[in-house]
Amino acid sequence: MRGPSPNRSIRPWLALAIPIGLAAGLGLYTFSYAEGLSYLSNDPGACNNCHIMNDQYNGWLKGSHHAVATCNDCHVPAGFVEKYLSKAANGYHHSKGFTLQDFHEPIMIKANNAKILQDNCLRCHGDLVHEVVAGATTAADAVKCVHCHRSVGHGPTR
Amino acid sequence: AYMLVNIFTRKQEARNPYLKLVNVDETTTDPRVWGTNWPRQFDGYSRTVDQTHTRYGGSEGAIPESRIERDPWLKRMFLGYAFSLDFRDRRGHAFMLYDQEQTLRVTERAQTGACLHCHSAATTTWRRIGLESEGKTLADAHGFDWPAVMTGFKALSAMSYVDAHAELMKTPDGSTESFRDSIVPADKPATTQQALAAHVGEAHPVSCVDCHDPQNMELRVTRPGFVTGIAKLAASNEPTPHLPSIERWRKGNRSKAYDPNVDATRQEMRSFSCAQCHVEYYCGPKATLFFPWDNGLKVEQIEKLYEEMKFPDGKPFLDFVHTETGAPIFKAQHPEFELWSQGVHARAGVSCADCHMPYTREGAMKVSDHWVRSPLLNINRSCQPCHQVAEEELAARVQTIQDRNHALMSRAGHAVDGMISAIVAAKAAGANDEQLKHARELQRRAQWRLDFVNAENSMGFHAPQEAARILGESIDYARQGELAATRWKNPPPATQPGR
Amino acid sequence: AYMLVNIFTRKQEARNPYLKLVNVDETTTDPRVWGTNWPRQFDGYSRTVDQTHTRYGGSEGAIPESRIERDPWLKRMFLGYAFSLDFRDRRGHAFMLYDQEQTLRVTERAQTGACLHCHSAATTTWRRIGLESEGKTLADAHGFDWPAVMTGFKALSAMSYVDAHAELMKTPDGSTESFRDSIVPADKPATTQQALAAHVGEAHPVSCVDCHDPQNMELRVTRPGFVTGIAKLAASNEPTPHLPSIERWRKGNRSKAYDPNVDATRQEMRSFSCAQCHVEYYCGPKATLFFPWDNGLKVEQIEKLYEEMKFPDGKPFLDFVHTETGAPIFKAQHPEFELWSQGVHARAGVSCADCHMPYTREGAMKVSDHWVRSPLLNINRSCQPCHQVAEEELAARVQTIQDRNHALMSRAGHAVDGMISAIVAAKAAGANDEQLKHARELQRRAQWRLDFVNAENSMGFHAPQEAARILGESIDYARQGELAATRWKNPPPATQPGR
Ligand code: HEC
Ligand code: HEC
Ligand code: HEC
Ligand code: HEC
Ligand code: HEC
Ligand code: HEC
Ligand code: HEC
Ligand code: HEC
Ligand code: HEC
Ligand code: HEC
Ligand code: HEC
Ligand code: HEC
Ligand code: HEC
Ligand code: HEC
Ligand SMILES: [Ca+2]
Ligand SMILES: [Ca+2]
Repeated sequence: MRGPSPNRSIRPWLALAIPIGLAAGLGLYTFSYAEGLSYLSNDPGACNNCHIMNDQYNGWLKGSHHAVATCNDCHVPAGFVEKYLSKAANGYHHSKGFTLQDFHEPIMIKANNAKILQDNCLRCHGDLVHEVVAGATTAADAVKCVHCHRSVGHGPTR
Repeated sequence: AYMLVNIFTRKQEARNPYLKLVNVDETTTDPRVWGTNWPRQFDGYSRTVDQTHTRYGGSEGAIPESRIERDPWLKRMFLGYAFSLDFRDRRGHAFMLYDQEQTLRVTERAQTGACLHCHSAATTTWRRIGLESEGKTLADAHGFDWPAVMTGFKALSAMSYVDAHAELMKTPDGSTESFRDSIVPADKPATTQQALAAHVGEAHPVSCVDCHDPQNMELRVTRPGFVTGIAKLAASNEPTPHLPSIERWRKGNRSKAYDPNVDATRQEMRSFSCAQCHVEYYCGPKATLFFPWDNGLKVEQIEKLYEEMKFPDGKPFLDFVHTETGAPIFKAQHPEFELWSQGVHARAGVSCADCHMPYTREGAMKVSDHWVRSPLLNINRSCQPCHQVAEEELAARVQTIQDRNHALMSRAGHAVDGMISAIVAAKAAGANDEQLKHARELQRRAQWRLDFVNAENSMGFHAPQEAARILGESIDYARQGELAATRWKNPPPATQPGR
Repeated sequence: AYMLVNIFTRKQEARNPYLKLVNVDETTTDPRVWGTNWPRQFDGYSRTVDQTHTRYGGSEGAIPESRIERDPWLKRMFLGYAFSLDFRDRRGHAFMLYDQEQTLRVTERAQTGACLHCHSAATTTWRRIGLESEGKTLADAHGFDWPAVMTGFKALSAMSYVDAHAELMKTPDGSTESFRDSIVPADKPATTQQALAAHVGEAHPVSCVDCHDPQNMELRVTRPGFVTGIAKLAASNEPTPHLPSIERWRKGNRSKAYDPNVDATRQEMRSFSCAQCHVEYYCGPKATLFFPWDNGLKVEQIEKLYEEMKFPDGKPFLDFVHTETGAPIFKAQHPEFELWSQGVHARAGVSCADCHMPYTREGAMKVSDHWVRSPLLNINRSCQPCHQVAEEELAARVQTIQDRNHALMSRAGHAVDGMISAIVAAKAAGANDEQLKHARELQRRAQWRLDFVNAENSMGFHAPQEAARILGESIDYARQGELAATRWKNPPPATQPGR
């Protein structure tokens, strides 16, 4: 089993520096008006504050997990520190993307977030799949859960 | 910076995924021994003797239906070759050795030891023969010992089938005497018992050791034909969007040949373990068994290789000469891997195992279903995780594809039949070899393509448009062949075997 | 501060969908009037004059490339028909009326008024003529007034193209005088200005009113050919898994004919609005325009209808007699709806609009992109909502499909060419009508199939395997035709036009 690469672990720190800078100015107000603070909440409605998340929200309502997992259960790392680091990094991306409207549409999950997602599948289902996963979950060799379970999070339309 | 540690990593480190009750190593070819450690997978494996049925696929308990009796044009195409004696529907893995032993192609015609490459757990025998040729024994092996395996493979391929089979039987299968007595669990149905009993203590059909590394159970490939063939494909210029590790290897320095056991991703290995056998091959007496992938995996790329190839004796490559027409023919065998490679599933990274060995829940555990079989028997596991569509709808989509393919294939069959009749008539009317040359060449092309789609076992599903394209070309060449034979006395001036 | 203001605006946009500034009704055929209310959709619509380019599709600004010059076999196939004079690549919707007015097929040959069914916003003219035939005027119309539209449609179809076109020009387009002067926004490029200016105050290409109910903007169909044709399909026994509302209607009491405006789902309407025009049709002088769907939508089901059909004068149905060979020929036109119906996208409920008019986000609002065009110009919106795969990979998948289709189509083209030459040679050598009957019949079948795939505009993408199957059959019939013509003196005893 391969450990996490240093590269992947450093990036959130870098990203964190930027929202801190922004927060020093008007940026803080912007962030909160846009319900940027909803990242700190576990309520899926909070994500859906942003219309750009409508598709995913609607999909989640139809997905098999809406009774058992909220957005953060799948998309945010579980540990306390990791959780807020990731929220800061993603919160920055989201506010920037939303404001500048310069992101790729449709939104496509980035590699780092896909890995967080996979870790969360395993957090809940590790026991079930431990034999088939047999260690490799992080490398290019990972058994990617979403390769088959394309629709668990967001229903068949995704 | 190391705070974002994968929680799963920690969990896994503390846990041993498998509980090993008995030891297995490179010489353990008896799947029942492995079954002690991995009863779920063994259970699936041993169900490959069961009877199943789908419209175009499935598996018989008794000797399967004859394909050449079902389609008379097929038998006619093979006149002059052992396949015209006996060619049947495939069935489950547990039958592979038995079915080869009893086919008329083996009992009525001399075959080579290379046949065993894909019908038996032959690695230990290759290793043993390889080592013995250097005056050593199995005890001297270094692990899997590729050099010894390669030497032994070549030696066994050069033997007759009968001699090679005898060597196979001589190799111990890793089971102990006492273990052997306890076998054949009474709770298995009769056919399973027979299949398992058939080779107690000796040769076996494809077994765990052929696909798994006994040390860590990782997937691996063990077949010389595949390892050599895929390295040639990697060395070619043919794009392989469905095999990213090859594209990655090509960007490197190429100092070492592409090695699937080193370079391939796990997802690719889930197809490569099947591509060890489910491929077009040559395994006749005149050259060592090989997979013809030097130019690429498409039907015309393989044809080009054969057309340009010479046997060691300097004669042009061919599989047989057609009895009725005298045409030199190339024979296609089960190109599942090649056709899959042209389909959208392959491009989307969907592997053979995804469909043919889907995960199945056994109690608190998910395991790969080792009952390798038609996915249509198992649509909910094989297709529905990816396609959230009703089972009947998925079955209907497959059937639409297969019925179209079947109809076009029969059309091509009739065209080939018409062509053969026309060449026979021309011969009877006195046409000489020179006058028949063009028609015979067209016959070779037409048959090669029709055979490619017919021999492929998914009835077109693995790459529907590609299969139809190949059949379209087959029809064109067959009817052109009929025309050439019909006009043998006055060929139109410009007639060139057009592509 | 920019960030704040921006987010505020975007939040506002998500609310109130549309504000009606001007009134539009059944007689408003000028899209610019509608554009006042729905500027985004109008903006897209008016971009259909823009130049675009893809490997096999796209839209020219100048008169597009000639298809018959590009493929000589195509021109030869059409000898005896207006299509051999002029047949070009399609381009954007704004050009449809202009392109029809100036094609040699119209300027050099007499055509019927039915041509306008698919090249103009003709409903108001049909309604007017219908009412006038009863001594009424447009003011007497009951809303859309289907009875009047049907009467007018039949009357206009029976007219010559020239007369019908003149009627079209006479019908007011719903724009006011003052409005007309203000048009053609100066910020639009020259071609757009020309296209919009071409028909100010008079006839227009397909317009908003043709697809939308002016009261509520709901999708609707307005084309008599489609409404009649789809009702016949519903009344047939052909399974339509891709059109669930038809299967539902069939389970009802059938007291009323299937009516798409009543029975169809919204998702189906997103294809039906295109199937009003992107279909195979007959629109010659001998019968009123119709869509040949009585037996189903497959190539051989349409052929069967034509084979069994008689014109009102009792003569067998045909489109033209081939000049060189004398064969009676069926002409296929743009069967996009028919081919799409055989593909997996249709089965999966993916509509024309999903790919050709994808939603595009304008601020917080999602609007349908009314710049109807090749989806390859817009892969992220057209394909990626469903296929989360890199753009280049999606483009490559399409290209693989299209290149295969193109190669097989050229092969069929050569086969048809060979057949025609053989029939010509037989004729020259003295073969009579009886002796050429079989060959001519095969020519009709071969051409019908090749034309079907060629005239279809997706280069096979809409249903790749089906298109290849059709081409395979075309090749078979073409080569059989060549054989029949070659053997005209001594036909083999059993030669029956085999299916
Ligand atoms: C301020 C508006 C807004 C809010 C609120 C919001 N998002 Fe997003 N989200 C975006 C935008 C814009 C993107 C696209 C960013 C990009 O592609 O660079 C995005 C992208 C994402 C992605 C894909 C990210 C990637 O780069 O891999 C995920 C996952 C996601 N959002 C989840 C969430 C969750 C979970 C919440 C609530 C906790 C949430 N979003 C709340 C605007 C928002
Ligand atoms: C059960 C797990 C689960 C839950 C709960 C969940 N998602 Fe997701 N989400 C996924 C998966 C799986 C993907 C696809 C990842 C991929 O394609 O690799 C995804 C992708 C996304 C993306 C990126 C778009 C894409 O398709 O790649 C966004 C944005 C997103 N989710 C937002 C949300 C929001 C907002 C919520 C809550 C309303 C939510 N998710 C709840 C599993 C989940
Ligand atoms: C917060 C915990 C949690 C997370 C995170 C989570 N799951 Fe689940 N999942 C559950 C629970 C609980 C169930 C069982 C629901 C039931 O039994 O009905 C379930 C059910 C399932 C099922 C069976 C139902 C179905 O949809 O077919 C699948 C498959 C599945 N999960 C896959 C995933 C994958 C893949 C991910 C990551 C993308 C994931 N889960 C993330 C808790 C979770
Ligand atoms: C190659 C396809 C494939 C991949 C990859 C895959 N699964 Fe599955 N999964 C399946 C299939 C098939 C089933 C249904 C098994 C059954 O019903 O017996 C399944 C079932 C499940 C279930 C539901 C079991 C139940 O019946 O309650 C969960 C949870 C699950 N998978 C989680 C995961 C997670 C987590 C991963 C990533 C490590 C993963 N899967 C990767 C194919 C896959
Ligand atoms: C996307 C799913 C899928 C993938 C991937 C796939 N297959 Fe298949 N395969 C099928 C289907 C469906 C059939 C038709 C089964 C039938 O007719 O009963 C089939 C048929 C077969 C058959 C004949 C089975 C029988 O019952 O007679 C063989 C052998 C086979 N495939 C081998 C392979 C190999 C080897 C690969 C990889 C190179 C592969 N398949 C990849 C779905 C798949
Ligand atoms: C490269 C691998 C490979 C080699 C070499 C090979 N086979 Fe097979 N054989 C297969 C596969 C895969 C199948 C199942 C698919 C099928 O039946 O088309 C099969 C099926 C068969 C069957 C059952 C179906 C039938 O054809 O009647 C027989 C018998 C058989 N092989 C005999 C032989 C003989 C004899 C030789 C040597 C001349 C041989 N095989 C060489 C892979 C191979
Ligand atoms: C060592 C050679 C070998 C390997 C490796 C191999 N096969 Fe086979 N396979 C065969 C042969 C031989 C047969 C035919 C057996 C017979 O007809 O007696 C067969 C039969 C089959 C069948 C038909 C089963 C039925 O029920 O009709 C399927 C499906 C299949 N193989 C798929 C696969 C897949 C998927 C893999 C990889 C996971 C694989 N095979 C690996 C040689 C092999
Ligand atoms: C024809 C090839 C083949 C043969 C023979 C084979 N396996 Fe497997 N096996 C596979 C594949 C493919 C996988 C999936 C591996 C992966 O996803 O990395 C697998 C997975 C496994 C796993 C990992 C857990 C799981 O279920 O995914 C175990 C354990 C296993 N096999 C045991 C066995 C045993 C025991 C035998 C003999 C009875 C056997 N295998 C025979 C191909 C084979
Ligand atoms: C691991 C995921 C996966 C599995 C398992 C899978 N598919 Fe697919 N399938 C795909 C993808 C991806 C595509 C390509 C289109 C797309 O991107 O959705 C596809 C395409 C198709 C198509 C249209 C392409 C064509 O060749 O006509 C059919 C039909 C289809 N699948 C049927 C099946 C059936 C039947 C099975 C089971 C035997 C199956 N699939 C198993 C992922 C999968
Ligand atoms: C799944 C996506 C998809 C669907 C659904 C679809 N198309 Fe297409 N269509 C395409 C693609 C891709 C092309 C090829 C464009 C090219 O070559 O540039 C195409 C080409 C065309 C063209 C020629 C465009 C050009 O640029 O020359 C027309 C006309 C067309 N389609 C009409 C239709 C109609 C009518 C329907 C419904 C009956 C339909 N399409 C359904 C994807 C689609
Ligand atoms: C009233 C008839 C009519 C209707 C309704 C119609 N079309 Fe067309 N379409 C045409 C004609 C005529 C052309 C060719 C215009 C030309 O070449 O001058 C065309 C051209 C096209 C093209 C080629 C554009 C290009 O850039 O090359 C596409 C794509 C297309 N249509 C798709 C559609 C779709 C999708 C719909 C439904 C949303 C639709 N059409 C509805 C008649 C129609
Ligand atoms: C049932 C609808 C329909 C009818 C009736 C129809 N067209 Fe079209 N026409 C189309 C569509 C859709 C296209 C765009 C697709 C294409 O070019 O294949 C088109 C394209 C054209 C084009 C541009 C491309 C080319 O063929 O050169 C011309 C010119 C044209 N039509 C003339 C005519 C004439 C003349 C008639 C009457 C004899 C006619 N059309 C009747 C639907 C129709
Ligand atoms: C060839 C058919 C066609 C023509 C012409 C057409 N539309 Fe549409 N329009 C559609 C389709 C399809 C939709 C999607 C409707 C749905 O999803 O229910 C649509 C949707 C709309 C909507 C709803 C919002 C949206 O964007 O989805 C508006 C408003 C609209 N069109 C306005 C117009 C205007 C204004 C014109 C003339 C400039 C026009 N349309 C011309 C086919 C057409
Ligand atoms: C609304 C959803 C949707 C849209 C939009 C869509 N597809 Fe698909 N596509 C599917 C589905 C569903 C399948 C069938 C396989 C499956 O179930 O995944 C499929 C299958 C395919 C296949 C394999 C089938 C075949 O015919 O070979 C290709 C290739 C493909 N799509 C390409 C495209 C491209 C390119 C576009 C855009 C022009 C597109 N799709 C737009 C949903 C869609
Ligand atoms: Ca061969
Ligand atoms: Ca026609």
